[in-house]
Amino acid sequence: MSRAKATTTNGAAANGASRRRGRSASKTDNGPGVDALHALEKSELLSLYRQMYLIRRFEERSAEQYAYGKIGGFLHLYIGEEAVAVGAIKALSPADHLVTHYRDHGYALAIGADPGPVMAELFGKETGTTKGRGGSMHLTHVERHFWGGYAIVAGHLPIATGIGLALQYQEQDAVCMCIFGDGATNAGAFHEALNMAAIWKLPVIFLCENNLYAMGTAHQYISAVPSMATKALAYDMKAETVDGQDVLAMYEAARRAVEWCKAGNGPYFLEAMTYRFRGHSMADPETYRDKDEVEQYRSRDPITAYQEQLIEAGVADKAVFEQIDREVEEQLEAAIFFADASPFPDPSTIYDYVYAEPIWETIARNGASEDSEGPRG
Amino acid sequence: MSRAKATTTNGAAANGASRRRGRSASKTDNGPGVDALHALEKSELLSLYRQMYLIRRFEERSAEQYAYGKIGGFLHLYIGEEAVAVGAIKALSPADHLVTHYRDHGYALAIGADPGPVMAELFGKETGTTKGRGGSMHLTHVERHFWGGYAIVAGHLPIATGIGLALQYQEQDAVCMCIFGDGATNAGAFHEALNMAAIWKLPVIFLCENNLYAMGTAHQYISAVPSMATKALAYDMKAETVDGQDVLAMYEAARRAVEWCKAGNGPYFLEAMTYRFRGHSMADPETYRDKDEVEQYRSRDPITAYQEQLIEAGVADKAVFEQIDREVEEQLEAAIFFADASPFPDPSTIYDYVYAEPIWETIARNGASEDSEGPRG
Amino acid sequence: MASTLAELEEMQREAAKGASRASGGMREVTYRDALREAITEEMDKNPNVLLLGEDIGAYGGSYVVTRGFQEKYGRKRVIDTPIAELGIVGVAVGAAMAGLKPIVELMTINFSLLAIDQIVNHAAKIHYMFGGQFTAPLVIRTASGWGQLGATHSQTFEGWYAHVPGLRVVMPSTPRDAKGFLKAAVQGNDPVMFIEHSLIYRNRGLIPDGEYILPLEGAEVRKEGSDVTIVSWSRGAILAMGAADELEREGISSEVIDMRVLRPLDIDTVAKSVAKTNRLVIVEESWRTMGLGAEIAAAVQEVAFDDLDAPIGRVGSIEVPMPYARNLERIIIPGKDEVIQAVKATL
Amino acid sequence: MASTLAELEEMQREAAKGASRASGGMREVTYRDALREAITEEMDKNPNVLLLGEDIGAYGGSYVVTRGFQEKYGRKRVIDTPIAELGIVGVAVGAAMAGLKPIVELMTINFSLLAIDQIVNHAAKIHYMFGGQFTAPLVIRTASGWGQLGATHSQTFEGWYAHVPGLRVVMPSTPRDAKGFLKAAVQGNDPVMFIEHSLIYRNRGLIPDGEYILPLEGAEVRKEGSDVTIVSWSRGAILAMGAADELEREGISSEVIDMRVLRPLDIDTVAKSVAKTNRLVIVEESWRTMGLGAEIAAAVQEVAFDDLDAPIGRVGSIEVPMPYARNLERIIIPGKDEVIQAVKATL
Ligand SMILES: Cc1ncc(C[n+]2csc(CCOP(=O)(O)OP(=O)(O)O)c2C)c(N)n1
Ligand SMILES: Cc1ncc(C[n+]2csc(CCOP(=O)(O)OP(=O)(O)O)c2C)c(N)n1
Ligand SMILES: [Mg+2]
Ligand SMILES: [Mg+2]
Repeated sequence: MSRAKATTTNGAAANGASRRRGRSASKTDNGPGVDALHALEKSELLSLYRQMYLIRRFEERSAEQYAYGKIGGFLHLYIGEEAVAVGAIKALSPADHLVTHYRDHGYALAIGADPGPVMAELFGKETGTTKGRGGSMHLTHVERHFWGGYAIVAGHLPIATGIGLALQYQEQDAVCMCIFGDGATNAGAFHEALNMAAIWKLPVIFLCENNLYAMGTAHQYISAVPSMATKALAYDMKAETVDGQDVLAMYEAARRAVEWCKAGNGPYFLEAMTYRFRGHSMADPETYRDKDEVEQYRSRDPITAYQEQLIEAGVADKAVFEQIDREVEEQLEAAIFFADASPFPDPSTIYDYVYAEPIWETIARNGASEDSEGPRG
Repeated sequence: MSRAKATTTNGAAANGASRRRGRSASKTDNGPGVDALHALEKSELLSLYRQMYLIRRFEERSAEQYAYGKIGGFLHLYIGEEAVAVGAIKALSPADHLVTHYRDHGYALAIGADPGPVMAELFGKETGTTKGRGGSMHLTHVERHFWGGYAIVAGHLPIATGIGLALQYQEQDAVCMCIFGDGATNAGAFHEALNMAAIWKLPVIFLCENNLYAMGTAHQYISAVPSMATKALAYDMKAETVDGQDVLAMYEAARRAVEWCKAGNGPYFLEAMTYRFRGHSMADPETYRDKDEVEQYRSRDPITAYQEQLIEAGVADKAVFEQIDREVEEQLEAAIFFADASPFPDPSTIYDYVYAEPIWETIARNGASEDSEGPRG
Repeated sequence: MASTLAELEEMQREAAKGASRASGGMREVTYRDALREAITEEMDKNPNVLLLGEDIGAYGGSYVVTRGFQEKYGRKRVIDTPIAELGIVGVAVGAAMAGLKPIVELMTINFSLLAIDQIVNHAAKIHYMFGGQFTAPLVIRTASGWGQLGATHSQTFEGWYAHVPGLRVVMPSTPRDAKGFLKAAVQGNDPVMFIEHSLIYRNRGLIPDGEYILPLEGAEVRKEGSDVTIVSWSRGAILAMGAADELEREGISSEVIDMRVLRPLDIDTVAKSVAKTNRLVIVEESWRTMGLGAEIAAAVQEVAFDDLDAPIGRVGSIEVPMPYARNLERIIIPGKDEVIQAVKATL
Repeated sequence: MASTLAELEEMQREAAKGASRASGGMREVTYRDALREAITEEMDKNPNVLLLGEDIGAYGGSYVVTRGFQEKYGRKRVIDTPIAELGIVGVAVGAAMAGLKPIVELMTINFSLLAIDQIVNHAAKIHYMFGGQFTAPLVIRTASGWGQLGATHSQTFEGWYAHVPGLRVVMPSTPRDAKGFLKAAVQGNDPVMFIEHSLIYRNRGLIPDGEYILPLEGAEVRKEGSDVTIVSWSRGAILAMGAADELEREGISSEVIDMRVLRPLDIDTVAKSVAKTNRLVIVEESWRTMGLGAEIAAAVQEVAFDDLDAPIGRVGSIEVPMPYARNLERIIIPGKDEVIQAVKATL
C-alpha cells in the first residue's frame, strides 16, 4: 500500500536567496509567499500585479464586448482565479510548455500573448492567435510553447502527457504544465494520463484549478473526495495543495513543481484552491450557488489582496498601481481597437489547414467538397 | 487529504461461531481462512473443493476441445485462479448480482451454471447459456443474476455500478459483485465507475483479480502502483488485499465485503492476488514470463493446497476427493456429450434478439437488410 | 398542399386533431417544453424512470430542459453526474438492465464520442449478445447544434449511430414528434439515441392536449409536392420547409420529407415520393461524406432507380473542422440558398 | 486482363518492376512482414519514430506485427502501454505535436471506439483549429477482422473515420500497399488511421526490393473488365478478386477496384470504370446501412448518373451484432456467392 505523498503548502522550497533584498516583510512567519516576496525583484513583483490586473480587466472588457455581440459562442471568464495562472506561469522558463483547458484567457496573457491578438481571436478575426479558427477556448502562444486551450474536458491531459513524453525522449530540460479544473479529475482521461505520466516519470505538472464547481455542480456531488490532490495517491504521484488566491504562494508551489520535474522525479500534482467570481460561461444563470458564498469569496480578491500585500511590504504605493492600471486600460483600449479593425478570415481560405500536406489531387478531382460547383458541391 | 483505507487481510471479520464444530484446526494462529474452516459445514467445505476441481477440469477439457476445433475465437482459461471465483461466489446470496470480464468460465460454474450449457456455449450451440450468441466471453446465469462476462476491458465496471444503483434505488438487500483484472484498473472506465460508486455509496464489490499480467504485459510497466487496492484511495473507498490462492481466505474477505456493502457503507474494493497458470488465451505464446516464475506459482496450486488443508484438518481423506474427482469427470463427460449433441442455432433465427421490441414494419419494408431477396439484400 | 410554414402548422393541427380527439384538441408549446412534458409525464407515471447527466440538477441542464426537476423529484431521481460520459452511459446501461428506466442527458452529441463504446459495444449489444435474456432500455438524450462553438462542439454524428444494429435513433424536428417519440423511447424496451438540436429548443409547434406516444418509426411527409423531393431531419427539415416555401414562389413544387427516425430508416416513404417527383435532394448539417444522406441516396437509387430522372443531390456542411469565426461558420453550415441551388440542379 | 489471382500477381510483378527497377526487382513477403519492414525502415532512419501500444513489447503485438522490436529498439522506443486507448492516443497526439513520430497500435478497431474522442476531437482538429500552427502527425495502426470473436470484437468502422475531415484513412489489401502506405503515413504530416485486417496478415504478395513509398491517395484497378465494376477494399478486395475470377469463368467480365485509401476517397477512378462497365457493385464487411459503400454509391450516382444501367448494388454484413456461433458468423460476413449474386442482379 503506497504512502500518502500529498503535502500542504509550505514556503520552504522556494528561495532565490542570492537575489534577496533588504525589504521588510510584513508577515512575521515564513509562511507561503513570504520567501518569494523577498526573493523577487520589485519589477517582478509589480509585473505579477500587472498581469493579474490585465487579466481581470481583459475579462471585464470581454464580457462587455460579448454583450455588444462581437464575441460569440461560449466565453469562460477567469475573473477571481487570476493568481493561479500568473503565479504558475511565473515559474516557467521559455523552454517549458503549457496546455490548458478552455478557460484559457488568463494563461494566454500570463505567458505573454499580446492582448490584441487574444481579443482578435475572441472576435474571430484573422489576426487572432489562431487566425479566428479556434476562438476563445483555443488560444495559443507558439513562441512560449503554449499548445492551446482545449474544450473537451480532460481531453488535453493525455496530450500534455504526450508532450512530456517528447520532452523526456528528446532529453530536454523542460516541463509541460497542464491546467484543468476540479471537474476534469472525474473523467477517465485524467486517470489514464496521470497513470502514464507516473509510470514513465514524465516531466508534467498537473495543475488542477479547484474552483469548487464543474459548471453548475458542486464538487461534493461528483467527486468522491473533497481534495483533488487525493487522486494523485492512486499513482504514487507527488502532490500538493496550495492557496490559489495568493499569487506568491502559487508561484512558490509551481516553482517546487518545476524543480521536482526537472530533477527527473517524474510528474507533480498541484491543486490550487480558487473560486470563479462569475458564472461558468456567459450563459450561466448561477442558480446553483448562494450569493453569500460568492460575496465571501469575492472579499478575498486575489488582486486587491496582493496589492495590499505589496503596499504593506513597501514595494509600491497607490500611485504606482494607479499608473499600472492606467497603462493596462490603454493596452486594452488598443487591443479592442486592433481586434475591431482586423478583418475576418477570407472565405476563400476556408479549406486551409484541414491537412498539413497539400490536399491531394484525388479529392480535388472527385468533387466531394472542393469541386468547382461551389464549396458545398 | 484522505487517510488510507486499505488493510491487509485478517481473519477477524468472518465468523459463523454458532455453527462452529469441534474440528481441530491445523493452523495454530487464527490466520486468514481458519475461521471459515471452522465455521463452514463439511459439505460446504467439500463443495468448495468440488467447484474448484470442476473449474480446473472444465478448463482442461475446454483446451482439449479447442484443440479439436470445436471451440473458436478466444478462450481465456481460468486455471490457477479457481480459488478466487469459488471463494468469492460462496459469499454471495441468491439475491446478489454478478458481472465479470471475459475470463468468466470459473464464475459461471461457481455460481451454479450447469457445465453442459456452459460447454455448449463454448461450442456455439443453441443450448448454450446465451444460445450460442455470446460465446466463451459472455456467459450468463440468469437465475443467479449473473449478468454476463464482458469483453471490452473495464467496460463492465460502469455497468456493475449501474446495477448497484438499481439495487440501492429499489432498496434491495443485495450487492453487485464485479470481477476484473489488474490491467483493467488502468482504464478510464474503472475510475469513472469507482468514483460514482463511491459518491453514491452503492453496494458494489469491485473484485480485482491481480494475476500480475494484463495479457503479456507485467503490471509494473503499465500501473504506477504495484497494489491495485491503492487506487481505491482516490475514492476514499474501503479496500483490502487478500491471498486469492486461498479459497477460505478469499471467502472470508468476500464476506466482509458483502457485509460492508449490505450495511450501507458503500462500495468495497477487494484485490485478490492470484496467478494464471496458462497463457492469456489459447493464442498466447507466453514469451513474456519465465518458465521458472510459472513453475513457482504452480507449486502453490490453490486446489492441491486446499485439499491438503482439508486432509490436515480432518475434514476428508483421499478417498473422498477421489470420489469427487470421479464425479466431476463424469459430469464433464456428460457436458461435452451434451454440447456435442446440441444443435447450432437455426440460421433463420439470425435476426432474433437485435431488438427487444418487434422489428417494425418500416425496416422490414424498406429492405435494408431483411428484405425478401435474401439476408444481405 | 401547404406552401408556407403557417399552412403546414395548420395542416398538422388538422391531422393531429383526429389523433387527439379524445383529449380535445391541440396546444402550442416549445420544443423544449414538449420534452419537459414527456419527461415529467413518464416520471410521474413510472417511479423507475430517473434522470442522469452533467448539470441537470441545480444548473437545470445545459439547454435548460431539466430545470426544476431536481427540486420536484429529488436527488434520487435526478442525478447530477461527474463529467464522465463513458461512465454515465455505462451506469445507465447497468441500471436499465436491472430494471430502472434511465434517461441520460449527454450535453452535446460531440461528447457522446467519449461514451460511444458504451453505446455501441454495450447498450446496442446486450440484447443480442446474451441471447435475448437481458435488455438495456436506456434513453440517451443529447443535442446536435452549433453557433460559434468551435471545432469540437459543432458536430453531429447521427449517421454513425444509424449504422449500429441494436440501437434505435431518433432526431425529431417538431415539438409534437419530440414529445411523442421521447415518451415512446422511455416506454420502449430498446436503447434509444434521442438527438435534439440546440437551435430549435425555442421553436413552437402544436401538440395534442392529452397523452400520446408516437412509435419510433417512419418518416413523415411534411409538405406534398410534385417536382422534387427534399429529404431531411431535425433542423434540416425546417430548413427544407423554408427552401420549399421559396421554391414554391418560383413555381417549383417540392415534397418535403422529415426522416425523424434514423434507425430503422424509412426508405419506403422516400421511394414512394420519388416515384412521384422523380428527383431527390437530401439536406443535412453533417459533413456530406459519410453523412446519413449517403445512405439515403444509396438506398433510394437501389429501390427507385428507374424513377430517378436526375442524380440525387446531397447538401451538407463544408468538410472542415468547424472554425470559430462567424463568417466562416455561416458558409459552412448549409442554408436555404444551398438547398434551392441543389434542387434546381436536379431539374 | 488478369482472370486469376496468380495472373494478377504476375501483373503486379510486372507493373511494380518498372517502379523498382533501380533496386532490382520484387520479392514475395507476407502482409505482416511488409508492415514490419515499413516500421523498421522508418525507425532505423528516424530516431523520433516510436511505437506505443498494448502488448507490443514482450508479447510481440496481438497480431505479432511488432515481435522483436522491443529487444531491437529498446523500451524507450517500443512502449508497452496500459489498457487505456483514449489515453494512449492522446499521448501520441501530444508527442506528435511536440516533434515525435508515434505509431500507435490499437489491438483492434473495435477498441478504437474508446479512443475516438482523441482521434476525432483532437488529432483531426489540431491543425485546423489552431490555424495551421501545429500538426498531430501520428499514425494509428489497428486491425479490422472477425473469427468467432463475438459481438464486440468483430466490427469495422472505417466508414466512420472516412467521415472526418483532418484524418487520412487507409485500408490496404496487399503487402505492397501495406508497406508503401505505412511508410508514407510515417513520413507524412497528418494524422493517419491505418487499418489492417486480422485475416490477411499471412497473405503473400510481391513488393519492390528497395525502399519505396506510396502516396496516400488513389484507388487502384486490380483487374480490368467490361461488364461490371466491383469496388471494395481490404479483405473485401481479395474477395472481389475471387468473385471476379469465378464470374470470368461464367463469361462475365468484371473490373475490380481496390479503394485502398478511404479518405480522401477516389471516386474518380470508380466513375471512370463505371463509364465503361455501366454497372457497379460495392463489397464491404461492414453493416451495409451507413457502411462506406453508402458513400461510394451516393457519390458515384451523382457523377456517373447517366452511365449507370442498373442500380448500384451493395454487399455488406447482415445487420446484427455478430453472434459467436460459427454457422451464424459465416452467414453474416459476405462471401463470394453474395458478391456473384449481387453482380448478376445488376446485369
Ligand atoms: C467531455 C466534456 N463533457 C462536458 C463538457 C461541458 N463542460 C464544459 S466545462 C464543464 C465543467 C468543467 O469543470 P471544471 O473541470 O471544474 O473546470 P472549470 O470550468 O470549473 O474551470 C463542462 C461539464 C465538455 N466540454 N467536455
Ligand atoms: C478496451 C480493450 N482493450 C484491449 C483489449 C484486449 N485485451 C483483452 S484481455 C486484455 C488484458 C486484460 O488484463 P487484465 O485486466 O489483467 O485481466 P486478465 O486477463 O489478466 O484476467 C487485453 C489487453 C480489450 N479486450 N478491450
Ligand atoms: Mg471547476
Ligand atoms: Mg491480469
